[in-house]
Amino acid sequence: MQKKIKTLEEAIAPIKDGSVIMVGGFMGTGTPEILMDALVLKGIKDLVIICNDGAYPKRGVAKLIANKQVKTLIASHVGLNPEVGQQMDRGELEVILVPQGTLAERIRAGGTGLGGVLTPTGVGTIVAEGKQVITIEGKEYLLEMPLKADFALIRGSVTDKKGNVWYNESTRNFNPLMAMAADTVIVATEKIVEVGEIDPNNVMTPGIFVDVIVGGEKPWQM
Amino acid sequence: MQKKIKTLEEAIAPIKDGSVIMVGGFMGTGTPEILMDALVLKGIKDLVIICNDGAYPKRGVAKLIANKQVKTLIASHVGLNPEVGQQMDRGELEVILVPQGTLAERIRAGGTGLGGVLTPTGVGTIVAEGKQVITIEGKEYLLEMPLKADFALIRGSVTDKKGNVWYNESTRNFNPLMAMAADTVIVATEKIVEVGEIDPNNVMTPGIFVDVIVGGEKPWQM
Amino acid sequence: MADVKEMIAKRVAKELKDGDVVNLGIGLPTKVANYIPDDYDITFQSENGFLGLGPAPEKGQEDVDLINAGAQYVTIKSGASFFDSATSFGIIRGHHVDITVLGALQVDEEGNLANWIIPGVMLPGMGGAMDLVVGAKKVIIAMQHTNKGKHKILKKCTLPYTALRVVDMIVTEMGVIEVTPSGLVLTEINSDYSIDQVMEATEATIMVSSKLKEMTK
Amino acid sequence: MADVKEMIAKRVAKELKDGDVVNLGIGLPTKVANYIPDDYDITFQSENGFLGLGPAPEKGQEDVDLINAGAQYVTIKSGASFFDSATSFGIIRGHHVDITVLGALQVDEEGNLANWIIPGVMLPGMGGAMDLVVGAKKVIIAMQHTNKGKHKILKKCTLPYTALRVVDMIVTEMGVIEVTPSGLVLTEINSDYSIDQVMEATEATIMVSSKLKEMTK
Repeated sequence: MQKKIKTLEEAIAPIKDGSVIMVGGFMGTGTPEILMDALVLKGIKDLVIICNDGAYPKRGVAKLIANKQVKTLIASHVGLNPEVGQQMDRGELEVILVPQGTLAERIRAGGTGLGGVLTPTGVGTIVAEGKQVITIEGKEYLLEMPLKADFALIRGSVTDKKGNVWYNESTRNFNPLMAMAADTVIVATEKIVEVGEIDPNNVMTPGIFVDVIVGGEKPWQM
Repeated sequence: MQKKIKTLEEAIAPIKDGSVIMVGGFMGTGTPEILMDALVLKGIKDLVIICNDGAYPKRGVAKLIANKQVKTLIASHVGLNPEVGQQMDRGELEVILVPQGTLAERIRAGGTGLGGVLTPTGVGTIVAEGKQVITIEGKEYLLEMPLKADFALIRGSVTDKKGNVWYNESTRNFNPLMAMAADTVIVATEKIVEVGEIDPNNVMTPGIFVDVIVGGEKPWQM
Repeated sequence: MADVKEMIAKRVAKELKDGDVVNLGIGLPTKVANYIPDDYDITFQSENGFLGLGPAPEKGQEDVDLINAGAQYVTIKSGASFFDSATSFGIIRGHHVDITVLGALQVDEEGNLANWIIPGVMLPGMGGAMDLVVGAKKVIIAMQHTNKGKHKILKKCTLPYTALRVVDMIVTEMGVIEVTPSGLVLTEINSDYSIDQVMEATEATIMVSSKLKEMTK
Repeated sequence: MADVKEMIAKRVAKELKDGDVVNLGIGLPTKVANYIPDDYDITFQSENGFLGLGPAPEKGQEDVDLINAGAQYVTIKSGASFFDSATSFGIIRGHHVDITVLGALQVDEEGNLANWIIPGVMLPGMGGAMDLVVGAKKVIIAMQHTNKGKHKILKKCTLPYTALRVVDMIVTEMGVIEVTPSGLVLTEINSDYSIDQVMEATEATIMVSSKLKEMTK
């Protein structure tokens, strides 16, 4: 069996300036904070970040944004992180807003080899600009295209040594979708267990998707 | 709380001649056999059955087919049930073949409000006949449309009284997808437990999808 | 007069039926949960990934893995279930949510909604709002009738749309307005206001229902 | 001569690398699993909904909830995981399966494949085959070179296609053929046959690799 458990430094070594990175989490819950901290320390720049939201100051992807490491943020919501608006106003950060359900579906399409999906969400709004509208049985849909990434940074609650992941409660969110849609998947996990300790029925991300496991992720300290 | 647990007879009462019915299971594994038996007993006809396959004689949907209750079968595989071919030859049964991954995705689209999905599967084959081909970045995809049904007949391994379902091993297959894509969802389950006994993290079909629970489904007797 | 927001929430709560699946937006809509009859089994969805949302935890009892879509610590009720974001929005887009209650910047005569952006001023992002209003079986807007006197119920929205022809009902401190194919219809009025006052506070044309009732407070 | 099917399976097995995710078709391809080196960690997928497919159980030890895509009772290995059919085919279509091994009725010079229907004779349905050959990173056809003397490797398939330009390699009892942009190339030959014999058993034009090797038996 290939050894997937690595140190933080080894794990993020292949991430470079300009990498396209999906980051799991919803307002930070389910975001691998130790990977965020390691990227801040590494200081690489011009990252394209795909994440549900801009989190809030000192949490999740907000750390990368505050450190001016993000060139483009693809997200559904950035309203609770004032730094995003400020950097946008100064022309330092490009933000591409995507409806949350469409973001989820685009990432899923990227991971599952679909060429796109038709969604009624966004028809007749700014979101439709530049997109193909397809009418089916008199109803309009937007053709939304897949999203993929170089890296997915995922937060597991329990991960076995083969990389099977189980997410607790609302930490799941985008994590299992992103784990399927990136070339390299790095899981920072709270608990590492032996193979077989997670009931195969309840595995949420199969180990074949996980390239690297990093231990030491902690419960969020309020 | 609404009472969802019903008798077999009550459960299938609303199913009529001509109903469109999704039936979970893969070669019978994961098919609610007690609902199949009850439908055979009831003897309603002209059913449109959406199921992964035609099963094999005396198992799953094969019981309905043998009893001449099925007008149309939408499936990915019918090769292990000779009765299907015979009824087709006699013009008694219409079979619409759909690639398995496309069948899964079309049912998912039906349940999740997508207008369709683009798949590379089937391009250049018989499956593409009559379908819109959409080219994206030089690659061709078929536009595949959602599938919905009047009823979904599902097999649960463990179901709580609110209708939260957990499926064991390879019985899961199409069941959770179909549970989202039908107007009325009937679960025949092996075990009925109190609400709260299934870990909320591991629920595979949320109770909001389940209209009726029937107990008494047994492990398949080889 | 009772607190305006509480009054609106209380009225919206009457729209919920036993067994409904409901998604409440952030802010005022969240208060609707406080006015559900005890014997009702309402399932609240949290679009970040679960069904069975419960009330806020006691201070010190927070579970850091369990937040709602407004990033607040919450609890779950017995019978809850967790899932990923694609499934969560599949539930929403697939018409499995009976009612969604949201605030609005503007609503217009066609039931068009603007509630996510003020160009040049506020760009928070649409979050799940666009999916919710397109997917939920019934869309209720719960808001104050005007923005400090400035009209919010318009002939035509001037802000960018969240979605077209999606609003079913508007509940404000002045009354209840239903969106019908022939336009907006005032069906209930708060007895503290006259019909003229409602009209004045509304740019859109409003018809008054022949069965106009008094709004409960 | 070793049993032909076993020989083919043994040769196909050499294409698998440690760590690969592999989906084996029903019949001959299933036998490939018997020839994996012990120290290899190969994950077999079963498209009816799991990763970590293991060998057949002892008689009497069958688990009725656990079948493979061929409806046979199987076991799982430690570290397995179960999922629904949409996820299963998401794994397949999303290029997460490294190798799929399937039988064929016909393969042609362009790597087109026909393996699911003989109109008027056999209409079993495509099952997961169309998704597998479109989605897997490498598609290996494992089959006997001819159908009792009738050509199966053709200039152009005459039966309805399973998919276009998807086959990467054909392994038969006569040798190994790779599908390249310039056509079919014989890269290995079973020493029991001459090149002429292979050509004769093949309707398609085959180029012979300058590095032609002897096929292991």
